[in-house]
Amino acid sequence: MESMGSHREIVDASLAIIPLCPLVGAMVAYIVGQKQKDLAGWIATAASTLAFLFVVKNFFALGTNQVLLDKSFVWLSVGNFSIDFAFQFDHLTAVMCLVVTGIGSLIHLYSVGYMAHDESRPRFFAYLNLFLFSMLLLVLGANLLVLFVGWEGVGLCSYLLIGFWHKNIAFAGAGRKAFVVNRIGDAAFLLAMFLIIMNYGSLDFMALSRVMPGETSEGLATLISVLLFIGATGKSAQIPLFVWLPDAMAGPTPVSALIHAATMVTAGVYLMARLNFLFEMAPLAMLVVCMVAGLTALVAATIALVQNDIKKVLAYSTVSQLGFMFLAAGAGAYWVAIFHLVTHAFFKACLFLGSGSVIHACHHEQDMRHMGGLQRVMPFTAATYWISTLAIAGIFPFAGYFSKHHILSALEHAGAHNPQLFPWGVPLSYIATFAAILTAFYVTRSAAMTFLGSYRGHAHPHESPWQMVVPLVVLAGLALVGGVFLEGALSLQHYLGHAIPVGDVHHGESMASFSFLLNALLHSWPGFLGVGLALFLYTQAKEIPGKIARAFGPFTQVLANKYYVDELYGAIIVRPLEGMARFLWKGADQAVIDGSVNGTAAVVEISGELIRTTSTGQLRHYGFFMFVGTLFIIFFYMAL
Amino acid sequence: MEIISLADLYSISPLLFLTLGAFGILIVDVFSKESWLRASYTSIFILAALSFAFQLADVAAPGKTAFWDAIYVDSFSIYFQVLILVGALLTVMLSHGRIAQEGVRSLGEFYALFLMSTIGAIIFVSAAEMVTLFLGLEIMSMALYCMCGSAVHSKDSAESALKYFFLGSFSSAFMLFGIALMYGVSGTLSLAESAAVLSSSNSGLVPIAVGFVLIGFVFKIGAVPLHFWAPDVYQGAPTTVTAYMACVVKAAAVGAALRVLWTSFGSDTLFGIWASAVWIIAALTMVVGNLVALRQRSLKRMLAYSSIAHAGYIMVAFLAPHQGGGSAVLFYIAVYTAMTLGAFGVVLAVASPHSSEPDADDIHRFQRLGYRNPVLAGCMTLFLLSLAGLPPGLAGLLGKFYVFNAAVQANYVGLAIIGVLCSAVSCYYYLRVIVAMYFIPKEESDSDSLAPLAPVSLPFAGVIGICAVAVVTLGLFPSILHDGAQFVIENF
Amino acid sequence: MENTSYFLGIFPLLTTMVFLPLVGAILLYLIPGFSGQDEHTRSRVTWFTLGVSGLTFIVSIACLNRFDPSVVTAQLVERTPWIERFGVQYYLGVDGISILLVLLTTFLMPIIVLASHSVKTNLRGYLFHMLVLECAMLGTLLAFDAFLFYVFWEFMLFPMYFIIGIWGGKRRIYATLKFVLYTVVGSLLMLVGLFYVVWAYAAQNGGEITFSLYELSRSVDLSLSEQIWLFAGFALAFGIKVPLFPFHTWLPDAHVEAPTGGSVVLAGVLLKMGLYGYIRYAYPLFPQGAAYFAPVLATLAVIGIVYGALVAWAQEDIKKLVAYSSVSHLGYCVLGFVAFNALSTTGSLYQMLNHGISTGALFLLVGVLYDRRHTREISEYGGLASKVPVFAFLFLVFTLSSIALPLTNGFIGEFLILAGSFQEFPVLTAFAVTGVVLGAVYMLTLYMKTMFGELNEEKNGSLTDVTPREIVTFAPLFVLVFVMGIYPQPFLRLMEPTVHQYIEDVSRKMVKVGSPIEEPADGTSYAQKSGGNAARAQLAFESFNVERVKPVANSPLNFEENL
Amino acid sequence: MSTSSYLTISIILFSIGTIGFVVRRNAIVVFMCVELMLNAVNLAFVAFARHHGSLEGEAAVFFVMVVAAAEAAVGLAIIIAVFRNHRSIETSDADHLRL
Amino acid sequence: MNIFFILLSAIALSSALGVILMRNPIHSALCLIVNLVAIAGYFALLNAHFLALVQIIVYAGAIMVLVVFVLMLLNSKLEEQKSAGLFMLVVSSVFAVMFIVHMSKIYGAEFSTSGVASASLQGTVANLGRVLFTQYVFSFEASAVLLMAAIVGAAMLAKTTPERPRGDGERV
Repeated sequence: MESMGSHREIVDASLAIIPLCPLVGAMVAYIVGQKQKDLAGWIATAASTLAFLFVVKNFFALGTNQVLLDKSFVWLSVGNFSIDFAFQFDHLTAVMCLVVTGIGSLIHLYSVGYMAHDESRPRFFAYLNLFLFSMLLLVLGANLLVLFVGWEGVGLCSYLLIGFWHKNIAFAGAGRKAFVVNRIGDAAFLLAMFLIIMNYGSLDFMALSRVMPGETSEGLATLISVLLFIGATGKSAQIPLFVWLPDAMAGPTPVSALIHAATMVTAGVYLMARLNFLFEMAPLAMLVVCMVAGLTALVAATIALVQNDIKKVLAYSTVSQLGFMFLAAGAGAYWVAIFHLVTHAFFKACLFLGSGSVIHACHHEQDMRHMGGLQRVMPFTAATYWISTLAIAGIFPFAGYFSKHHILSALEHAGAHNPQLFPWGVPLSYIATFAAILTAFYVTRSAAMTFLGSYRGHAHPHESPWQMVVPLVVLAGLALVGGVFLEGALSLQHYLGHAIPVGDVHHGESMASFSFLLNALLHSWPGFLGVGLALFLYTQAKEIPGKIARAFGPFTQVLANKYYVDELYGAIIVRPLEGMARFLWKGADQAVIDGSVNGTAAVVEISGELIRTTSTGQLRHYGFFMFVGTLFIIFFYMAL
Repeated sequence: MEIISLADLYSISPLLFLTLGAFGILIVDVFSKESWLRASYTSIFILAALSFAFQLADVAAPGKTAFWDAIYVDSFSIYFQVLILVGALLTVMLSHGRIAQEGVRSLGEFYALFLMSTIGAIIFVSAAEMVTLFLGLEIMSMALYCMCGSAVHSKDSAESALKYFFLGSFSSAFMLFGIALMYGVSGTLSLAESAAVLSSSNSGLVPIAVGFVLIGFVFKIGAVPLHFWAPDVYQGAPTTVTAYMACVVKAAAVGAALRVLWTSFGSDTLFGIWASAVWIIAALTMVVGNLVALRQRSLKRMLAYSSIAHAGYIMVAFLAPHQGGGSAVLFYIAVYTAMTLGAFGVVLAVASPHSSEPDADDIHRFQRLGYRNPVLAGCMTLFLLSLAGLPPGLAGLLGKFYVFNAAVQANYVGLAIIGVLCSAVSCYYYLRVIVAMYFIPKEESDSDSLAPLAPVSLPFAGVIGICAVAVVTLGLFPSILHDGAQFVIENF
Repeated sequence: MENTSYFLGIFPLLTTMVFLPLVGAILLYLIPGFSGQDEHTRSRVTWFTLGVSGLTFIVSIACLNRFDPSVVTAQLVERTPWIERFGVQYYLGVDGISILLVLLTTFLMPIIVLASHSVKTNLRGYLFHMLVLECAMLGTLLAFDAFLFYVFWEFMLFPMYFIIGIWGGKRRIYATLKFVLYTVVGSLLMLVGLFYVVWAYAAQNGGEITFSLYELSRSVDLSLSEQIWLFAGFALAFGIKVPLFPFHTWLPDAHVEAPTGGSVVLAGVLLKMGLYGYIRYAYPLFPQGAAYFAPVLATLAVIGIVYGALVAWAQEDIKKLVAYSSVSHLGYCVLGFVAFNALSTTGSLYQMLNHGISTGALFLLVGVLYDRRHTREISEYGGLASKVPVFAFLFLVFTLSSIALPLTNGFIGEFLILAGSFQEFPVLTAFAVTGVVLGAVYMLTLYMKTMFGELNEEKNGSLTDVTPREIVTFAPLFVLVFVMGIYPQPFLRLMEPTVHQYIEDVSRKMVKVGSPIEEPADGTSYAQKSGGNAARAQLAFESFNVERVKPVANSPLNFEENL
Repeated sequence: MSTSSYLTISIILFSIGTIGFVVRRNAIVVFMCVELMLNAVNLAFVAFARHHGSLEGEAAVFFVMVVAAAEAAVGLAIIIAVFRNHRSIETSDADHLRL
Repeated sequence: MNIFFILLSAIALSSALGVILMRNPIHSALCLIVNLVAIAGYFALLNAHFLALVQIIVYAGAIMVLVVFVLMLLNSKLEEQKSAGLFMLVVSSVFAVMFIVHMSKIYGAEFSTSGVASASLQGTVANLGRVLFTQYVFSFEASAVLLMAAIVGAAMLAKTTPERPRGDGERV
């Protein structure tokens, strides 16, 4: 295997400016926002755009076989252990940064429109910029610890933004849930870091990529990888830690688009891509990743089938799509995972923003049963939503097709790459295909229920302002052509090949050839199937879904209730812990521990009182005690 | 043959002055009824005695005796003479104006007895042979019995006199029995001479003799199991007398006990005999004194148990004759005198002037003292913390430092641990007084405790001040006293 | 004494620092104004105290200025005999272990004074005790003579006793007595242990007696069983103060009942003294005993972390919650220290500072709420974020610092501790890491319940946001949270050489020739090692990181040379 | 007669006095018990004095008598004072000070 | 000699028992007088002639008269036997018996002879006087203070002060 970094040229660059832009933007936006609320959004947008520009600058500055490095300052140095607050910018980072800042800027712009009437919008934009800052730390960090700073930072911003409308305690609770569940993953992440520190004494990516492959036993690598993956399941909403993401829809929709679709939740995928050399050494861990990811993709897709809240559908869709990414990563095709990450960012952001546009239009109505026929009043939104739907459905030539196709083929060939995966690759690809059909189905279902038919709500929908439409259009455009561009023009595989192992780069077929087109259309069959079925059921045979639902009554209930996972966790983890906390307080702490402290005091006091009763005030008694005591002491301590 | 030499007389000059004062005041009493006159008259004689006691340091020498080997004229006896006289002086200052309020009517007799008791105490610590020692003890006690009952119309005072008298006589008989056995074994009553005989004797009487003599001291020191008199008597007696008992009498008893135990019974074999007994007595004393004090409401009774407990600490140091125990005792008893006298002084100031009231010195009388009289309360806090051994009561802490340090060095670690645990327990009841003085808000306090305090007279304030200064000074610069104590012990 | 001239020859900076507050406390009573109740007197008294504590802070900065981090022993030493016969000295000094704690103390005190305006009764007395407390705390930190340390250690009780007792809540008397008695029980046992050490030293050194820490730890030679017993005594005394599970129950009571300033100083500095005692006394004096008990302490620390967090979660009183969170946080500190390698020990020291800042700030915040509403019940609040946004913001920041979010100070400490201790106690540390999750649970639950949700107009409608004065109070803490989180290096650099040398010295003594504890001295994989033994710290230190650090041959503790 | 005979009598008398002190409640009887104990000791002193052929013991007895006389004066005065305040010379009635 | 001793012992012991067993204090006092006289007899047997005389004069003559006087004065009733303190009696008796047995064993072993009684050292007035005024001169003088203290104290305690007169019935 190619050892990364060893023959890469390290170039000093000032990368710190990239995350600093949104950080400063956050402060300025908040402070200025106190006086000029409207200005806050524009400042934040400008800051993120500026960051985007810096990223673009570095993107072009980055030559092949180069990595840009910015050792800002020594962060922590104890003994021989030293960590710099350092940033690195390689091809992987470049892609991630472009996505983060690019889509981030678009969503900022969108938010200007979306949040135009919110009282606390300076706070919102400050948080949003802060999120960008953290996310940039995450992707730019040159070592695990800086990455971890971003990792936790995005968690915090996610928490703050989910609970943005904190007057609703349920929203605040959703934020807390997100943070806590993320923290569970983070704890595993920490342990993984400790193992790395213990064994290698460094957290630096480049150093690790040099040191690790030679010196690591498979067991250790597996342990670290699994721990890191647990961290990733938290952040990227995989089973078993995916429960927070649907609840996270409590936040404003741009937040869902940016954080819970395009960027933050993909951090886990990025982590795996970044530490590919580690995961490569742990085939067993890869198997675990694949299994979990496949299961997640399937489970989330099934849940999404029956959701009526438009954002919930998209949320479960995100979980499912993240599963796809991890499938790719687990199969060893990191670049495919990144590819899907990017395309997913395009179309899922677009979907979310579209749903936001709809919600905005329907006065914060999120239930699709109260929508319908909206494409007449909101043509732009509808069009972009449909494009993204087709993209996520994986229909050629939309962006989703390419990445999904690569995922499936990577799975099929996974066995060759990783012997542990040998018997599993193909079944996994079947599962993924099935999940893809479901994906196409439920997304189309949501689009159909929202935009087709007749309006079933009571509001007066209208098209959104231009600030919201422009990002929609841009993203839809990316969803439309992004795949072709990345596959062809940029050749993401080749590009990422400068930073991570990508396997054999195929330059063979031209995309323009007829066979390719035919092949591509054929391979789009799951998309067509799902889209077609959904269109049929939700436009032509509207009574059938109800019948199916009734026919599979209990199963539908299970799906509608998300497999009762929340309830399960509540019953086996949260409530027992709460009960234990109360027990420890009342039972252990107050009764036993404090009881024994006070009990000791009481024993002392009571024995004092007992001894005190000898002071009867009676002369005879005193004489008696004196006499007996004297003889006792003389006999037992002196004479005998 | 000259029966009494001038040198002999010089060596008891403090006693002569005190005797002169004791008889003189009875005459003064006939002619004047002024309270202050008698108090200051007494003070003058004590001061004179004190100055001569200091003078005696010039003639003192290790093992030097006077009056046919009846009394020692050594630095040890001078140290205790000074201590006793200073304690007596402070008590007299404390008594001025207060003693009459406490129901003592015959002031002339009272001060005469006071001086005679002091005489007894000095004889007690200076005695070089057992009969003198016993006489000293009896003079001190006899006068003290009467002083306890001097509030003739107070039931408590009479009761305390009764108990003190009977239990005191009872224990004197025990001690006398021990002296008789000592005499029986050694054929001599001299402390120094008997030491040699006793240590070489293998008589079965020796442990019993040692035991009974020890018991006599244990009673006066107020240690378990002969402590029962202390709380009752301390509580019932007029507070001035209580202060005197707690400080001067205890100091004298400790001095005499140390002298006898380390002189007559100082050999290794004899030490082996009494060490285990003193061990158990000290342990029991610390435990009982501290535990029983926990729930006392009467301050005087509480301080009585506290003084029992401190007797226990002091006895711990008895066990370390060669490890600095002697200087520890000397330092501790001086510090103890200062802080206990101070504490009793404050009790005297705060307790109801009508001592016949059942709760005259109840702890609730101290409520909000910190706001009613901050200075007094501050001093009390200092004394209490010092008794508890908590900084800023550094003197008490250093006392414990010396004592337990000596104990640990002498390998009595177990006893030291018992001691410190008890000392920790003791914090509770000392701090409880601080709770009353500071922590009770106005609305929760008993209304009658907010009654204004009687004005504090100048000598009275002086006593409190001197004690406070002593506690602070000895805490910061313990060497002032401890070097002296070390010198005394080296010239023992 | 030759050092006496030294003492007189140079301006005694440390003495000035220690006793300046005490002098100020006495002078405080000379400020005119009857009973200190009228507004005018109150402000004069406050300003005066602020001046004194500020001056003390400046003096401590001056000490920092003269402090040389590369010197690993006591600096700015002032020594003069106190109880000459027993070798007790007035011996002050500062080294890399204590310098930051000293600064923390002097730094927090002006803040506490600023926050004292909520004290309604007898402000003068309150400030008096605060200054006395500062003197005691600084003395404890600076004492290099064991008995002097003990005296200051006990001296801390007195003002705290009054602060809780007079200005505390309903059950203050119970709480304050419990606090004092509990501490005293432990510390008196320690005193006996100290005597034992001193006499053992004297017996081995021809009767020469000393209480000087350096001399004792350098040349006293105790058997393993002696060390075990003595360490147990010391560990109990310090463990109570920390407080280590299960000796922690005084803490919630004391915290809940204490006035705001009392809680701040309790959490901020006093609790640190327990661990400081471990570092300064228990470990150097009884290294083998320490090694013997290290697994026990680590287990207790981890139990404390998890247990404290869980119990905090169940609390209904804000202050009690924060108090239990202290139990949890101090558990980290102890764990870090007993793991005893450079990483974890540095982290432990650092975390002590962090805890002082973040928990101190949290107590101040609770105090702000309490001043306005006179209740600390969580259920009484809710939705405050919309009513008092600045407050909510500050609360958030310190909450995040408390749950160790990266870029706040808490993260640095926790990370170093856990990363270091993982190498010694991997399994225990894995349990400790659950505290990271639970910490988020209880703190965010608290935050959610108080700050988020519908505002109860009836109860909290009239709440006012933080005043400028309060903002001034919080500002330094706020800044430090981020400075110490983003750029910890200046702080770490101050302590690192000393800690380095310290660990090397102590861990060398943990393994001794002929000691019954033996372990092959090649530890390549820490994870394989289980249980505790004397060799571990040595191994951990030596083989920390890939390249080994060779023990400096024959290096005595060159303390005196540096004086 | 051998010295031990006297001493045995002495110790028996001493013990009787002690028991009397413990069981009797009339203050004057208690006082008499103390006198009995002192006398027992006196007897021992004199016996020892003869045994050793020294007069110190007899001198001691002389002083013990002085003490006994003083005790009689003081003790009876105290009993009178108690009677004046308590209207009783039962020692068990003087138990106001306790616990 | 033996006869006298046995006789005296019988008297002494029985009268001593009488002191503690007689319920009437007057009877106890009379028993004590008998006992004191018996002890004087012992003194005589032990060649302490001076002490024997003083014993009778001071003790039996002065002290006991005072005691009986006070007894009559206070008109003390018979002692009630309602709480006999049986437990204390038994325990202290057991201890006392143990004590006596233990002591008499030692005495028997160590003091079986009658000592070195020499004629010159008989407790005559002259001999004793010499000791008292040389070796014990300090104690002799000190006993003056003791007696003075007793007198002053007794006077103070027994007299009723005019400042706060009580009812006549209480005046003694």
